[in-house]
Amino acid sequence: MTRKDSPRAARSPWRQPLALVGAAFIVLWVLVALLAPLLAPQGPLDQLSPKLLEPSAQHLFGTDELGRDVLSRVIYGSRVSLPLAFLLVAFAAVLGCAVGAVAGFFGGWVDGALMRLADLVFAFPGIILAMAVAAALGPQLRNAVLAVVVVSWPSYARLVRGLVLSARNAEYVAASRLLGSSSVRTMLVDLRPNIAGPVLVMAALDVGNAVLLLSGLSFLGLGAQPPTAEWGAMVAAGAANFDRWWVGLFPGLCILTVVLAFNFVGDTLRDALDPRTARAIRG
Amino acid sequence: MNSAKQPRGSTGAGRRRPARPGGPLLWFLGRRLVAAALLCVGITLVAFVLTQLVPGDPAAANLGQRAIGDPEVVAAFRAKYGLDQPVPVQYLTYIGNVLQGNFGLSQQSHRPVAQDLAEYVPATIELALFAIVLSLLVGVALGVVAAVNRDRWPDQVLRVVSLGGVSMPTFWVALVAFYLLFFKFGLLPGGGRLDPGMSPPPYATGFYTLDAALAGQWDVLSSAAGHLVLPSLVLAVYTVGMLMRFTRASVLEILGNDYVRAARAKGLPERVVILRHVLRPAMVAIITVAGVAFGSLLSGAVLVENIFSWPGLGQYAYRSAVNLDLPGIMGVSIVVAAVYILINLLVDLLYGVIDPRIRLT
Amino acid sequence: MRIRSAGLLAALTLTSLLAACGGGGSTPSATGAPGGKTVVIDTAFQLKTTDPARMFEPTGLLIDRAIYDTLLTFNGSDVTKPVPALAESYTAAPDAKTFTFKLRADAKFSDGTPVTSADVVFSLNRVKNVKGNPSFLMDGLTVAAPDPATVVVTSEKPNTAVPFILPNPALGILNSAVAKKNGASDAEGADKADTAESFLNSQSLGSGPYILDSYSTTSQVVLTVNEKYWGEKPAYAKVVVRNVQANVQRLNVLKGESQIAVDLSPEQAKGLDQLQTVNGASPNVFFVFTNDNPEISKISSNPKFQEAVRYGIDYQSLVDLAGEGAVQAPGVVPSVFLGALPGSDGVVRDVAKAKAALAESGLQNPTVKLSYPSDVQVNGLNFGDLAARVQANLKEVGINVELAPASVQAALETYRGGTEEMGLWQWGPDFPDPSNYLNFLPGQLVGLRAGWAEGAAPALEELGTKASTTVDDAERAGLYVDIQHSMNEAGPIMPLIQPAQILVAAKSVQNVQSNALWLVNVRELG
Amino acid sequence: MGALLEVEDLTVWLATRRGPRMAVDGLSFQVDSGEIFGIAGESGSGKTMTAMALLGLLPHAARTSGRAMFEGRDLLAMRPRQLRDVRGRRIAMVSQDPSTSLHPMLSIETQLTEHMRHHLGLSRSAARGRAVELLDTVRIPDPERALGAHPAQFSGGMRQRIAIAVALACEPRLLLADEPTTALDVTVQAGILRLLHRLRAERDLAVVVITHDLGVMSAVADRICVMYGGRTAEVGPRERVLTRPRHPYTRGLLDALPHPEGGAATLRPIPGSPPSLGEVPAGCPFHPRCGYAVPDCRTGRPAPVLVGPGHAAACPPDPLEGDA
Amino acid sequence: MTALLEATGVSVDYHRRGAPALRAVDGADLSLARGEILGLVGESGCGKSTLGRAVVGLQPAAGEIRFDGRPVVPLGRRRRDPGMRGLQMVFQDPYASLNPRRYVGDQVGDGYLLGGTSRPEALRKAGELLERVGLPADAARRYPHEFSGGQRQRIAIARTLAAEPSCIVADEPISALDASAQASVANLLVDLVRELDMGLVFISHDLSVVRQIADRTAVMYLGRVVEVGPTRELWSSPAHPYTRALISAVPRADGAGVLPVELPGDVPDPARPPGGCRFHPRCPLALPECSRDDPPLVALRGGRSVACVLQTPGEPVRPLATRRKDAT
Repeated sequence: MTRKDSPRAARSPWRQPLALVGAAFIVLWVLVALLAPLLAPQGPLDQLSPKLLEPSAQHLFGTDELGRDVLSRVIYGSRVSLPLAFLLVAFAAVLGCAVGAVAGFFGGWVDGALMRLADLVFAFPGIILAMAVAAALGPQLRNAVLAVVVVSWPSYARLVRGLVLSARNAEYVAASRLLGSSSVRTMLVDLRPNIAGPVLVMAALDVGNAVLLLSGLSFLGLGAQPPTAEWGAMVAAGAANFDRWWVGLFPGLCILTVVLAFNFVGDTLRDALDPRTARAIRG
Repeated sequence: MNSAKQPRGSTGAGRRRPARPGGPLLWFLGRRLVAAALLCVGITLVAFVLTQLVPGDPAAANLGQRAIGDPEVVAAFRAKYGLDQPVPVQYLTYIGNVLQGNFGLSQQSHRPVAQDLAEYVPATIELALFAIVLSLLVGVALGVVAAVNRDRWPDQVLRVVSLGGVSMPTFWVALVAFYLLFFKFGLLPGGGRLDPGMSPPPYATGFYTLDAALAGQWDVLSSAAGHLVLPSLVLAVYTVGMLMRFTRASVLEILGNDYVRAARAKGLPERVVILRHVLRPAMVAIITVAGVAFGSLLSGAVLVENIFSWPGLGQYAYRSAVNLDLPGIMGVSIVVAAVYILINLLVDLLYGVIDPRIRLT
Repeated sequence: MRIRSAGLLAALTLTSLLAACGGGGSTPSATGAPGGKTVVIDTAFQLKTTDPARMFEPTGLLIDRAIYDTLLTFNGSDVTKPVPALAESYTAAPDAKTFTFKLRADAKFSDGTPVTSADVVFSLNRVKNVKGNPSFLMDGLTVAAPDPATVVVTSEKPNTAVPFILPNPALGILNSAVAKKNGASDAEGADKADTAESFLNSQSLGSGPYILDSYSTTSQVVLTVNEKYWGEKPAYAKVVVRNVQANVQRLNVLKGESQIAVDLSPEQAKGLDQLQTVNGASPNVFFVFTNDNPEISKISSNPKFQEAVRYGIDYQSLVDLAGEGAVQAPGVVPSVFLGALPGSDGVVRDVAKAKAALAESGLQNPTVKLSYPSDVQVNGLNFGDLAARVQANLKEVGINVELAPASVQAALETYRGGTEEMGLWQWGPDFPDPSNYLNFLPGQLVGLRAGWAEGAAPALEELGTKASTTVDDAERAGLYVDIQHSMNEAGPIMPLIQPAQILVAAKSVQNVQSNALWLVNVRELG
Repeated sequence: MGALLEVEDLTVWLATRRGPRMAVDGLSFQVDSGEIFGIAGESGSGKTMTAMALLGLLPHAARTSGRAMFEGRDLLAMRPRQLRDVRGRRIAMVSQDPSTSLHPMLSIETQLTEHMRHHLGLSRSAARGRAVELLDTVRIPDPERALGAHPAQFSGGMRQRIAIAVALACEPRLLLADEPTTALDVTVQAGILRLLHRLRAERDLAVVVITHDLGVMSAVADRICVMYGGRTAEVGPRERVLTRPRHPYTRGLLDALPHPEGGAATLRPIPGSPPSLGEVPAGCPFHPRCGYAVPDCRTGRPAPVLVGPGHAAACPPDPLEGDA
Repeated sequence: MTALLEATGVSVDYHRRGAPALRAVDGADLSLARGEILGLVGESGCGKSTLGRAVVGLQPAAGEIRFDGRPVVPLGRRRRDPGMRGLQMVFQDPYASLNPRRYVGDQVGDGYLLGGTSRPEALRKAGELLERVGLPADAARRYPHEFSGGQRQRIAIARTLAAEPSCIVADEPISALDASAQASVANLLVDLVRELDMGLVFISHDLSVVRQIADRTAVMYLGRVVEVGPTRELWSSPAHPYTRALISAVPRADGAGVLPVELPGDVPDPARPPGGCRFHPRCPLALPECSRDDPPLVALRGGRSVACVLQTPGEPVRPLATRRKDAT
């Protein structure tokens, strides 16, 4: 077998049914979020119906304790969770990549200090730190997002630092340096394309994780506040009475499908990447 | 997103852990301890700064609506918890006390934080240990099955199962499981650590199962163990998925090695090849992830303990956070950091057990 | 090595799974334990301590009510009539300043020593000087013991509420000799000198029918019967109060794991036919205010705007939202107290009137910010849900309400500072006497939070002053009715609803009554 | 004398994303007891897959056809269980890189005795005793101590000796050595080649040496098979194949080597590069690179023809006749 | 003759945590003239690659290294002195030395681009270079994984050529390649050296190739250069016992069935080199003083240098005896 059959070429992610299902679901949810006002039969806060109606033709997912249409709230919920998750991952990734790149690039005490900082954040279970931040700044979704960014950048920093460190000693970087390329240029030209892949995979997986963590914080009452139509908060509301299963079940399923979709895609992408880098992206 | 933590130095597992010649163990332990101490100081500092950022007032959070209107009561409260001191003095005092094992008084439980922690930490650790053992047994076994059957149907099914596991909101699973397994079908006992009305075993370790066994209270042991099952199952949903994915990846990587082919070429039964030649090196990565998974269990506990009325660290942390209970938050932070450090140390020691190269060179 | 330890782990798991199966079936009933019956009460803990001098949280009240006797108390759900407890009788001087209590002779502490007036003085002074949460109860009161069987409570100002204050479990009487031995102090400076709290959290020093067996602020508190109790032995030998979320309480009580669930919302209590549901009225009143201070807001301080809000709110829909058992709060004084307005006196929604008032106010499409604490629930009600409903109501009138949720800490800060344009809050009484509601008047505690400055409504304020010094109950009641009528006419404070306080209990438990102060009286259960 | 191993028309298909691809195409050869048989070729010529096919260790989803008679039984037709009894017991393998083929985390003792105990049912101490002897045979100093050590504690050459000891543990009749010296320095390589040579003589062991290095071939092999594109290009006695090659590919390989006598002559590479899996051209696989190709080479599929005693080449026109 | 590249007393230490430093190269000397090919041979771990990297500045080293008369400064974070562009390196593994995610043309064009050429011009010239090393014209718009190992190595060579080098250090440039590709890449390098009048340091463990192409050969053992000389003479009459052992261990594809000669023992741990002559524990001709004295590299007659007590400075090479007893 020649080395020409690189693992990447051999296992294109788009040949995997799971990735396709995941991608389809992501597209679907993005569309739902974009078109929410068109799709939802009611507004997310409209209290138009008797409360706690069972699912019926009128209200496919029933109504909640304030007589709001659960389907509409679930649809509008995507407008809360998805953009925030994307935003948050983008922030965390940018911050983490910057820190990781700086640490890997400068090495020495800069690296030491930044990585100890990352260790520090790692030593806190994310949700506890997020809780502390949310408690400190007040329970709002904005603060929850901030909290999650605070806890999630170190993953990227470590990943990027590791990639930079290993790539820094790569022969193609040495070759480029010998041609007179400055180290900043090697970083941007030679390393960036190699780092982008793993970071993208991590980000894909992280969107799912972000949705989970945000909804978890909202569930605890530290994220989105009522009456915002947020899935985690809706599950919490639904949990008040198990007999009204529809109030909590559907938002829970929404979280599940969104997270699952991103995990399907992320996982397949990770598999498709070179296994050595794949290991560095947790999973 | 915590689950997302990339294990320390997980890249390339054994290979990346450089040999440390020359008194490797002492060198290693020394470095670790210094790092641990610094980490703890850092953690307290971060926690402290965070709590100082709070716009709210611990007095307001912990005094009644009426009491807060009474300046004398507020002054007494502030004096009692040292809040009337300048912030740096508060911090230094705190650190000084911590060094003497005094974590301060909790504003929400009115008890020494150390006493609170002694009660709540074992509860959560017991739960997390139970869950991690469960996850390791199930996750590793299924991960191996998936890897051995790579790209065939068992692998595909297990992939969906494991990804499903890591995609489920823990709190939601907890609610559903509690409703179905406890309420609907009565298969498992419900919330709390013991049956209602049952007294905890005499305190020795704080692990009810262990304490009950030590005291020979078998009914308590059975009750305590029974109450562990449901919450730990729920917690394990995530970690099983996580460990399964990692075991699969790690086993696949090992399966590609020459030495596995060499073992097969020796005509060894497949069982021996997998257990002895594949799983052992794979364990290096697996225990790294298990360490991270343990951390994620602590997080999961925050979401689950409420639902299962589990009087653990998670509930305590939550209550401390919402009550702006500074000593409580700091205590939790230090404990969590200590657990993190211990886990990492344990993981490193396990590397040495698994991989002789680390011991020898 | 690896294989062996894996086997060990497997064995461990197996045993625990077996244990689980064994444990799963057992649902302890109210009658199981030897030596008497056990009752399990589930509540979401709001508990910091059981030391009476520091305790003022609902769960603490429930527990201390069982452990500690007070001079006077209330029976069942009636909080309008203080009844004798440790004091077998009392007399109030006509000036409402001096109250003399005669102690009963047979009362004993759990260690067998008799309760004396010295214990009472010690206990009450301790509450005052420890400066904990309940110390305000003793504001302006001094206690003296002319002889071992007599206690005299003197108030600086006429205070008709004293007999209503004394039943508070925070004013429970503890065994002063033992308490002192364990660090308790009732002297000035007790806030620093008193170190008895942890002792009092491990052991109770009361004369009530129960003693503290085990205590935890997060899992459960266990009470066992006090063998030396001077009164009639309670029906249950053991009381387990467990910390359980409301939704789980419901499942537990349905499943028979517990006998009483304390925190169910009306919605959660629906359809539990195999159980008894005790629907008491909660003494909590939710209200909305529009800040009367023009410096805070030109809009909310506009009287016509206030009128528009008053008539724009659909009180009935809020009651629906709050569920069965909830009622509209016709005035600020809750229905269970003296001087409460009859339900028919409440403000009725009148959209036309509201719109007219808004038009008169000269405000075009006003937008106001409604602040509320978003992370707390009272009687299972979310402030957020109520706020959303108010928002929807006012929208119909033409007022745009922006919701401004905040954590209770942050919100309290602005609330207390009187800087909220509009606020949605709740008042829980400190003691079951209408005089507590004088706080809502201009220049008083709550009034100021609504920007209602002294002198804003002189007639009303005068009524208030009069009410505070009137001793005769009938006359007092009349004054409070007048005050509330006046507040319903104009002013920045609009009482909304009084939710239900629901107890759900197994049918096996007798005499479950909902009490405004301590939720449920464990002693009375049969 | 009957051949120990007789491979007939061995064909191996490997699974690729574009479907099955032929990696070995109708290979036939035989190996006698006590013979060292060399298979030479560049990467992708199918030489390693041949060895894997004999051991039943082909990658997942690979298929084979043909026959491989070993001690009267067809290896290719065996069930996995039977094959496992042959592997390690009757046929052993030594692979290219001893630093990856020995398990880094298991002690030498475990690796040396586990299959002895499994195949021969030896007790722990008996296996240990044999292990000491084996280590002594392959000249590992202080064998007793070596047993407790781990591979990382040995140099590359020592590791390869240990790997050979592992292969010899159950006294196999046939040893498949896949590039046994490629990862080693020349000075160490010399030692390993001598060891193989000696073992063959002492134990009447048949060895199949797979290597791309014709120098190594020349040193140890009795007969050589040159493979190209999954097929036999040329097979015959060592001396004939290396000194009088009859196939243009063999000739090209030899010419590409630095000339034995040195001199300033530049090297003469074969143009082009070997085909990768699934890209083997029709006809003679070598024809696109062959300087002697005639139009027939593009279509016809030359079968090996006897060109001397025991010497066959798959190049009917015999274009090198004149040169040889 | 002025040397194009001159290294004197080069030492490289690897520092490891909690362990003594490992001296990979210990006082090595090298010199190279324009148009010359210097073969650098030795067993794995002898430090030849480290020396190669040190010479181009990729590895900080003690001692003096001059290229074109100017000192070579180790590469730091700053960009390399443009004057050093003439000194380039070709790496062993053509799979690792090309960026897998950049177009081949871009990577080759870098050399021009960084030399100040405009981008379109650089790309055009890169295309030319690729053809010059024998690749199809469309190679520029393809990724490295689309090429075979030999082709990749040609790409790597083209990349260095873009810097218009006067000296190339090639670190095992052909050892990862198939036999036929080895020959063609080696030929390409030789042709380029002759044509462009460059210098080439050809690092290899394969003595026969070095013998074929190198003008002079340097032999390294355990961090030291133990012998240098014109290739032909060195091969026919090695002056150092180690050189002789290396040569006689090379198997010849002559069909004669001669087993190569084994050099017993292992290369010692470079962190703890033996005292005296580093080769003495394995040397068949070792004298008692060899375990004590560490012989320096000294010049013999005929452009040869050697570090061995058996040779006398300034004298012609003394033929080595086959066994120790004959040695004196």
